Amino acid sequence: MKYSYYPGCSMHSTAAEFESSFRFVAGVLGMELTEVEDWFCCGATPAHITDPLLGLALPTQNLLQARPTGLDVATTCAACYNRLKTANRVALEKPKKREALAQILGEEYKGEIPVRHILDIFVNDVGVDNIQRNVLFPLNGLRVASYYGCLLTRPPEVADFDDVENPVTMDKIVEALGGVALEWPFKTECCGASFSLSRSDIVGRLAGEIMRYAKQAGAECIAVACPLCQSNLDLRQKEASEYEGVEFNMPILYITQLMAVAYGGGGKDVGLGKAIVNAESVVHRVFGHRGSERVER
Amino acid sequence: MADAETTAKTKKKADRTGFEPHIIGFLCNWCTYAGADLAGTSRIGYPTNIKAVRVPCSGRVDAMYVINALKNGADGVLVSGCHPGDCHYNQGNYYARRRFMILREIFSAMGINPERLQMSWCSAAEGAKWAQIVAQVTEKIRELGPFEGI
Amino acid sequence: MARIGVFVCWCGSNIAGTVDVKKVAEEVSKLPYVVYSTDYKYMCSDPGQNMIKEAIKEHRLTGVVVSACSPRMHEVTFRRTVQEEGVNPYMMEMANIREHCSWVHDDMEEATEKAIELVRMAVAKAVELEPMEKIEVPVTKRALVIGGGIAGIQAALDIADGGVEVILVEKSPSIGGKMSQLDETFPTLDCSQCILTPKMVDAAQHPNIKIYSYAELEELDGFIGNFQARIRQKARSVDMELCNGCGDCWNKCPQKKIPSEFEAGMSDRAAIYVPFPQAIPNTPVIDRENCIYFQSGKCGVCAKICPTGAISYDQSDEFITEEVGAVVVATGYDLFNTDVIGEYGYGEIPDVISGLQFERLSSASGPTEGKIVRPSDGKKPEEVAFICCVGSRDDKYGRPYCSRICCMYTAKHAILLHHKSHGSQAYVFYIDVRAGGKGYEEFLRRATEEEGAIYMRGRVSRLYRDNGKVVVKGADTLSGAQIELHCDMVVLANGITASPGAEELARKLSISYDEYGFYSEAHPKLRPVETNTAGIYLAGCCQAPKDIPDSVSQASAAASKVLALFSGDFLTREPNIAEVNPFTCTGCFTCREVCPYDAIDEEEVTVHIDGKKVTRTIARVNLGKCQGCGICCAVCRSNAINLKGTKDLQIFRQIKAFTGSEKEKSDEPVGSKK
Amino acid sequence: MKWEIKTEDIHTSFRDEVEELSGESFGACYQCGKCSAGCPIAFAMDHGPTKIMRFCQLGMEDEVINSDTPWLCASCQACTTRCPREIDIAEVMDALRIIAKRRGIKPRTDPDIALFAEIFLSNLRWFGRIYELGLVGEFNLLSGRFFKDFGKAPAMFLKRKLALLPSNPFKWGKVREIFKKCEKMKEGEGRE
Ligand SMILES: Cc1cc2nc3c(=O)[nH]c(=O)nc-3n(C[C@H](O)[C@H](O)[C@H](O)COP(=O)(O)OP(=O)(O)OC[C@H]3O[C@@H](n4cnc5c(N)ncnc54)[C@H](O)[C@@H]3O)c2cc1C
Ligand SMILES: Cc1cc2nc3c(=O)[nH]c(=O)nc-3n(C[C@H](O)[C@H](O)[C@H](O)COP(=O)(O)OP(=O)(O)OC[C@H]3O[C@@H](n4cnc5c(N)ncnc54)[C@H](O)[C@@H]3O)c2cc1C
Ligand code: SF4
Ligand code: SF4
Ligand code: SF4
Ligand code: SF4
Ligand code: SF4
Ligand code: SF4
Ligand code: SF4
Ligand code: SF4
Repeated sequence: MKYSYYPGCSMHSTAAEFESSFRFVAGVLGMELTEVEDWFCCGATPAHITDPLLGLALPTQNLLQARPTGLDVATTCAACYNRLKTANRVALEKPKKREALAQILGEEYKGEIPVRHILDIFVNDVGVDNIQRNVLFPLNGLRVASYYGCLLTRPPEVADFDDVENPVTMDKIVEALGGVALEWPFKTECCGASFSLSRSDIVGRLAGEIMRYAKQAGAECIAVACPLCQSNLDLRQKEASEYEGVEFNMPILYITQLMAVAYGGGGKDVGLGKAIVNAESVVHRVFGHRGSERVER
Repeated sequence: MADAETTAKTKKKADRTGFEPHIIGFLCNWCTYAGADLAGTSRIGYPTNIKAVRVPCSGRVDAMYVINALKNGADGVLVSGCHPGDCHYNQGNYYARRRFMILREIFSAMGINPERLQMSWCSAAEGAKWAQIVAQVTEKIRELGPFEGI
Repeated sequence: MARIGVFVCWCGSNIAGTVDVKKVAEEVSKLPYVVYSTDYKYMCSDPGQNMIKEAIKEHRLTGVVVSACSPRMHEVTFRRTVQEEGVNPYMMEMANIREHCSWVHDDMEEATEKAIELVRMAVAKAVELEPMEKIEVPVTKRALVIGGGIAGIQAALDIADGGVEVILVEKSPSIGGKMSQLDETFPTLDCSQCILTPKMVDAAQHPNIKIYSYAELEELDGFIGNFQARIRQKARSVDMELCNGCGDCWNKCPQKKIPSEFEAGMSDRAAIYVPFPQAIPNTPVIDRENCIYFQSGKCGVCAKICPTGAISYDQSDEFITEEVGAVVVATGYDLFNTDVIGEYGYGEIPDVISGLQFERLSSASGPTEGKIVRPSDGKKPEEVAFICCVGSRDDKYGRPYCSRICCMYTAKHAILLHHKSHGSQAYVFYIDVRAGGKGYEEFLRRATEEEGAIYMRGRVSRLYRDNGKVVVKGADTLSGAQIELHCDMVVLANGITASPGAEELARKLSISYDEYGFYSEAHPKLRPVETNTAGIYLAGCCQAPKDIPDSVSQASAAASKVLALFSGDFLTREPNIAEVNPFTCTGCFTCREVCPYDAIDEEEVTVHIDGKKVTRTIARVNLGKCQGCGICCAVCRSNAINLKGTKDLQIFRQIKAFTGSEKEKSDEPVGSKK
Repeated sequence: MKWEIKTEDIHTSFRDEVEELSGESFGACYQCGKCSAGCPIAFAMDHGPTKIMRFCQLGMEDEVINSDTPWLCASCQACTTRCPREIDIAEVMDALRIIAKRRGIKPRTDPDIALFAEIFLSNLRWFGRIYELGLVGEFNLLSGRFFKDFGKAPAMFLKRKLALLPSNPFKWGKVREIFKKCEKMKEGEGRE
């Protein structure tokens, strides 16, 4: 299983623990990653809301740089995923724009490189059985609310690897790790990550509702698969708690961190210490003593 | 409509010396033929150049009819039937349209100006439209000049 | 040799004011085959017609050209005229020199010239005309009705009352259709079963009606007036003659956990069952998929318990062929499957139910005996949201059309909720309220004014659970507000889709259907109950979504069409249909592909080629089905199929005549066969 | 909010402009309200997306351009995913932002939103990848919201979540080239 890997900006900074846990998990599962050469930012939301062409040119150029490997492009960030997929769709379906892009980039891109989110790769390439087989420390019934966020499944014509209203990929992974995947209604509600810095009032409300429903479902933690979701829900938990009038203290973990824990990853790989809301407590709860040892290691 | 009237009035034979095209019109019985009747009942004038052949459906019009007409000295041919979706026989006019497109291509390939074949949709209620069609088609073929054969 | 007479009409000054009729008569007299020509003031008047008759006698005319008004006006008149004088009526041709000439031109010289051309063309065609006889087909005066919902029942009753035998085929174990599942009906709120059950009984007892329930049409052969219907009587596993409907079997059957179709899954039934107590026939069937005996060979309880020994496990499907002359299709509809709308969580959230489930909840004969309670905990719902247009008017789910009944049944549901569950509040989310029927707007106002249902104009975006309630994320576009309601129950007004298997049945009947599977009527305005296949009629929701009054109207209309068809012993049809030349037909069947009426049959012919006998399959036009459009003729590469009355040769002559290649008598006479 | 619409308020040319840029057709919208119903940000907007669609149908340029809705749209695509007429509403919002910028209009209620996008892009243009500390710092500086997130920053430093130096990819020249070419294309558009 070889992939071309597009980390996206966050993986090298705010989401360092996503990167390290993902690399660890990839190793365990036998995925070989080659980072896209000289990759740069996909432009995220700010680019395409400012200039649609720029918003397409940036991800397209990145895909062009991934092309020589001939491998599927794996990505971790939901926003990058959405942008890269959109670039593919435009290349396939909108010949006029494809031409304009070729003019800008000096090379034509025809949408030939499959872009995959790692959740898709885990469940559909690696397989739930394999995910389960590698578990050393089952999650002992850890109650996890899987949060997919808005961009991973929408719009379905672009994303298309899971149900748009009730995705289950991450839930399958949680169950395979020995956790309990909770049925809850806010799996795909937007957390307002794009306002994380500019309108924390909006984010407080959106994150607050998400947290409330997770809590109501009995979640001990929320699992995410996107750096923007993680940093927003983690960073803005104070605002969320203020909005809802309860102290949530809800650990927000990357799904790969949960996997790494179950696969016996070391503290550096798992990176639990990086969260603002204490996430280590979750592991302690699940494994008791042994768990804390493991995390220290 | 105003067009049609002026064309009809100003192009009186007495005032004209030039070329008068011979045009044959294949009109579907249910829509265009009835529309042409309505133009009559409403006394909406138009040029005399087109003579109608009544067919049950525009889908009845064989490609050979068109070619035959040109071979026998017509300068233009008009096929007219019900609007798409209104065909008395459901899909006849779709077949007609498809055949029309192909024929025009064949004409081009043969060196015949495809404009010599015209097609229109005209319902039983469109008397005025019929007059307009006749005026326009006549004008068009007049512009193309006499068909000299190939 | 053809002998043609030409009669040029003045129509008073209508023609003669613009066209020099004398000149026309004189000019055309010079044409080949024209042996007589004249003009007269009013051709259609009695003296005019007599003139034609006299001329036929005097000049031994074989064909007549009347140069007058549009054939759409007087073709029938003049055909009768010549027939009265012993000439085949189809040997008469008209030249339209009024509507197409004198009325639209004002230059006398030009108009006269054109009139001459038009007459010349008519004469050319007249030379090639052939005598034709009207087609007569014998009719079998029995009708087949497919589908036993309200539409099928009504059609069957009306036809039977007209003294004609009816075969009614219903695929489920009982007739009654969807209407039997409804509670009270808009716009009058009369009880559905109270008005339907008597009709079901009438149908069952009518001496002219034979019901095959639990049966399906297997195959339909033949054509209008002469169909052979092969019917599959599915194995009931119960002997209809012996069973007395005592019910011991279904009470004792151990397999009781099968969701009842009739109760829309709100309660269970046994493996041997009658769908509902008033079912007709009141004989159970064994649902073999779910019966223990059929699945594993054990059980057999019903056979042991049955007092009449009616259980018959080894019954198998039977096939019956019925001869009928006409078919009424009344196979109804199905409800849109709301499972696919992820954001509404139907099937996951127990208190989100369908409109039909609400009918069952509200019905006194339903699983709760008419008490409106929520499925999750059996409690009375206080706040109930109703969502309109679910799966209708929605391109996302491939259904841009309006289902036509859901606005009204939602208004009804709101009223019923307020009637039956005091203190409950109905919130209706709608986009537009479509209340076009008689008394419908008033009914809607009753819901909003008298019952106090709150209508909100906006589509709901999402439903989800919160602490035992269902959160409704909606909008009120009139105030511009986003709305979030916490409701106890949500009712989805599912749209209507074509009934399952509609397309398969359409293929058996060779009738056409639209992209959604609803059957197509022959003309959307003027032939709304006929199909393109002569002798097959439509009634009820199989054609398009409709309410009960419209279903019943269409059913009665279809019945009257059937009775009109059966009013004589023969069907008489115009003879201008297509005809295959068996010598030139290559059997390619391109004609069959384009024929809109499925009028091309296959025929085996034996011909001698080089002294050898060769059997070939060629095309044959079905007299009963062909409507004379001529589409087939234009596609036949070997020119083997021709339309009588508009033959290729007839048109070619017209073309030649028009362009003047055949002007003078001195020309070589054409039509050498004369 | 205007309570009266007069002939002169209706600008079909504006509608056409938005249609051209977004590739969506407003005739398709039957104002069902589903987009507003499911929009997570609607509570903070002056007009829900449905009303914006309505204003676009009518070509009511002033209302649309001066609304903060397009700026508040989080591009979450809930509306696009669920619209029964398959209209890409999120794309329309993008188009409206761009048109507002063309007209030199700053978001009325919250200029910071536009500012954030601007700083993000300039960061991207300079460094090729997003330098998050720089982003936060610059944003705070320019928006005048000093220290807003500095309360968080030390915690994030300690946890090594914010990289201190921008990591430069090799082909940063390519990035700038893309920016320049896109700008040129836009200018070309403007001249037409
Ligand atoms: C929730 C709800 C509430 C409603 N309330 C009202 C109301 O208050 N007032 C009102 O006027 N209308 C109401 N309607 C509409 C009403 O149900 C229909 O107008 C009516 O039932 C249509 O009758 P039908 O005979 O055309 O179809 P159906 O009732 O569907 O009957 C069709 C019959 O054909 C049978 N069938 C199907 N396929 C085959 C086949 N291949 N071979 C043999 N048999 C076949 C079926 O089993 C069925 O018995 C309501 C509908 C719904 C869903
Ligand atoms: C502006 C307009 C546009 C429309 N467009 C459409 C459309 O696009 N498509 C569509 O499907 N429908 C359309 N309709 C509706 C359509 O006109 C009617 O559905 C249709 O004409 C009804 O036909 P009818 O025979 O019932 O009534 P009418 O057409 O009213 O015919 C009734 C006849 O009875 C005669 N009459 C009345 N009283 C007596 C009496 N006491 N004794 C003897 N004779 C009497 C009248 O003189 C009249 O000739 C439209 C209607 C209007 C007003
Ligand atoms: S036959 Fe026709 S044209 Fe002649 S008088 Fe009668 S109506 Fe007029
Ligand atoms: S027990 Fe026998 S007689 Fe009674 S209903 Fe059942 S099959 Fe009929
Ligand atoms: S044999 Fe089948 S139908 Fe009869 S009682 Fe047993 S399970 Fe029921
Ligand atoms: S009848 Fe009413 S609820 Fe049903 S689809 Fe039409 S508008 Fe929607
Ligand atoms: S009639 Fe013509 S088209 Fe039809 S099968 Fe014969 S040859 Fe083919
Ligand atoms: S004339 Fe029309 S209806 Fe008759 S066989 Fe030909 S295509 Fe079919
Ligand atoms: S959801 Fe679509 S159709 Fe409905 S109001 Fe919004 S844009 Fe218009
Ligand atoms: S994309 Fe924008 S307008 Fe649409 S639902 Fe999300 S935030 Fe609202």
